[in-house]
Amino acid sequence: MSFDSFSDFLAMGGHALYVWSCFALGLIVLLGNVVAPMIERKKIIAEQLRRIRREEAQS
Amino acid sequence: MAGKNWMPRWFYQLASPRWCYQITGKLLPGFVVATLLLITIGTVWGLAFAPQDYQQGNSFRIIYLHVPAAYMAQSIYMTMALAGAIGLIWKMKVADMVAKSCAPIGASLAVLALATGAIWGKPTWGSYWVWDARLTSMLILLFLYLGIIALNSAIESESTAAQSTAVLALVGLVNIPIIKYSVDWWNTLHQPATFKITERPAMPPDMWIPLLILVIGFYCFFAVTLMMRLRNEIIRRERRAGWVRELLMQQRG
Amino acid sequence: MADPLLQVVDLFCERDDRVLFEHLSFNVFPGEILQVEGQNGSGKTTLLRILSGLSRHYEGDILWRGTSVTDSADVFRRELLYFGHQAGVKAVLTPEENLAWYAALDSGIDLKQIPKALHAVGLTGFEDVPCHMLSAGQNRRVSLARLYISRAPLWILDEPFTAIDKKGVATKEALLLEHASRGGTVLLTTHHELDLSRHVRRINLDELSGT
Amino acid sequence: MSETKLQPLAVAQHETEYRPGRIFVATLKRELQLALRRRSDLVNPLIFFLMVATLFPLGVSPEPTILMTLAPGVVWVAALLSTLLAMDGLFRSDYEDGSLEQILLSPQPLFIVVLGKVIAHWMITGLPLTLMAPLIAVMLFLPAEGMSGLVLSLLIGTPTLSLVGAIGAALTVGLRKGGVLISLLVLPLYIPVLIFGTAAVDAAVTGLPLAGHLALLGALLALGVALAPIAIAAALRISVSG
Repeated sequence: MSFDSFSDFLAMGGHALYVWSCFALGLIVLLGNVVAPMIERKKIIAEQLRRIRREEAQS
Repeated sequence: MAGKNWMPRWFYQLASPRWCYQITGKLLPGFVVATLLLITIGTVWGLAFAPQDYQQGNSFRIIYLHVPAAYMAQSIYMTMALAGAIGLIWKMKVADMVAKSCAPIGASLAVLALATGAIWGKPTWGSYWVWDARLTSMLILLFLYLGIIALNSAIESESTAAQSTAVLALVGLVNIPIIKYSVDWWNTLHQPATFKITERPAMPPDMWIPLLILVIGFYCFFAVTLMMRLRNEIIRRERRAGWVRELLMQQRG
Repeated sequence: MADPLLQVVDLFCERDDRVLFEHLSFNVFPGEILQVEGQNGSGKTTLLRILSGLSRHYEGDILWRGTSVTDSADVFRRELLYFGHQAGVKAVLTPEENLAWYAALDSGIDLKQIPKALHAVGLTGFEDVPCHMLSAGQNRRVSLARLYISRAPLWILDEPFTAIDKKGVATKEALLLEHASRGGTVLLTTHHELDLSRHVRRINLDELSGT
Repeated sequence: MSETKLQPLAVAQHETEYRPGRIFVATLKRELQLALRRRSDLVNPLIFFLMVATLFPLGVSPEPTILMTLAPGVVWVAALLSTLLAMDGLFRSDYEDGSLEQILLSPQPLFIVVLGKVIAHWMITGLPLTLMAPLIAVMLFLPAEGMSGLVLSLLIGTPTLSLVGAIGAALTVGLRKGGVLISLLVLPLYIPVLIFGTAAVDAAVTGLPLAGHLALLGALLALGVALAPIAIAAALRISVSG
């Protein structure tokens, strides 16, 4: 452990703003890349089910 | 038709969207676990246990995000161009889908690399943006990604869009080393002795091991999100196939 | 019977989620005139574009003199004349210059035949008038003049008689017959009632389209 | 109408008489002929070039010392944008009137025709821009020593711009809103030429040897001539197929 205490760790030697904003941003980008395809998947499945229902109604 | 037989069998299996969908479904959980483990370990190690840099202090810890993101942005471009080339040469639908799925992931990581680089620049150089060679190259890489995404969305026919973007990606691939070289050269010409944030001589193992873990973690992460996007793409394009219909009916319950 | 010039095997094409045709197979022999029929949107133009090699959105095989057209594209292109929706006539060039450019693209064309061809389509006296000063029908005829100078065996003609008057159509029909009698082949679509119906074989795409 | 006799069909020749030189010259001739009859297409990029260069003194400062340092970059950026402006029409008019289909279906090697078109395009945009550049350089107070570097770098650099731009034009030829898209695709690829080009001018101004920079531009051009026509030809076939 290169920090003496937890508050030291949060302070990042005065660079807290930079370090933590970067990692927050990183988390957002990574999560976004996982959540976006999940939402997309729901949307595609709903779309295709609607199409199948439409085709069934027609025939 | 000539020259087809020397490719291994899995290469042709990959060409089957159905096989691809099934195999990615099996691989996905493993990669999710690996990604979570590697990224958590790497981040905790890098943030809390790696020694601080004698010049930059703790702001140096941004390296653990910046370098993997920048590295991935480049590798994803290679992956995309390679998949595009395979799609062009062997007319493989799955390769087209991989190439299409790569672009948004790569672009988002390029943005991350640029943003972290800019934030890192503030404590290091005193300003958010410096025309540093690496950052400039990354910005141009982002432009290439944006061009590819724009072209892909402008063309209506899916197969034409895939082929056109593959050609563009390959042209970009040839250009990337030239751009990189020219930007480096331009940089030394105009700013002879700038301090390069990520270039340092011997890093102690305590510093570079977490970095290595994170780079591998990011690779796994790329695999996870690529597979998720690829599976979506397969469902959308193969919507008329019988097996997709069955799959959809199962979803309906 | 002679070997077929063009063989189409199990052709499949879909567009915008709609199957235009599937399991489409036919042979074309030397001396045949084949008319592709179908309603608007049935894929007539698409089929001709696929056969000419312009569009590659299809599955199945197309063979020219027994070899796949994708493998022997060079040979195939040398023996093909394609006439599309757009006339392919440059508005700022004169009819003569336009045809000279075709002659450059197709080395089988004899430059000396150009004045004769322009005469045959009734453009004598317009040789050096820029094409944008000509009427739509005349522009069309500049492009049709290619039929008189071409020595390619396979003609693929997409609506060749649009904007052509009745008398013009009759002479063009005679031309198609002459081409067939010298051993050539014509694939065409047209809205015109052809007088040469006795000589024409028909393919109807409406019967082939999927559900 | 008189009876005309058709000539006999061409026999399928398997030994082909490849005369790439002939089709190249024919393409060049046709393109130049077309350009000369549409004078506005010839002049517009030049006017644009002049206008963009005029914006800088107005937008930055008319101070000679400031303009002097900006001059190489401004002339190069303006030249780059002007070639881009003319790029969109390179294949579009052929696409719209159907000539492009005929070119694709001809037995002639497509990359030769494409190369001819691009070189003709350079002769009617890049070359006049290069010749006009000294005028703009004078207006921007570029020192006289820099002139040789400017003209030579533009002379070697602008063909590369035409070659790379043509790839973008070929990819977007079937699209209605191709004009904006083409700049998005092509501008990032122009960066190396811009860097080496302006560096050559800077070197000439400070009296450093030019040969190295020009050699780099020449290397880019060689690479472009070798690879770009193949990419353009592939892109055209894909675009027309769609």
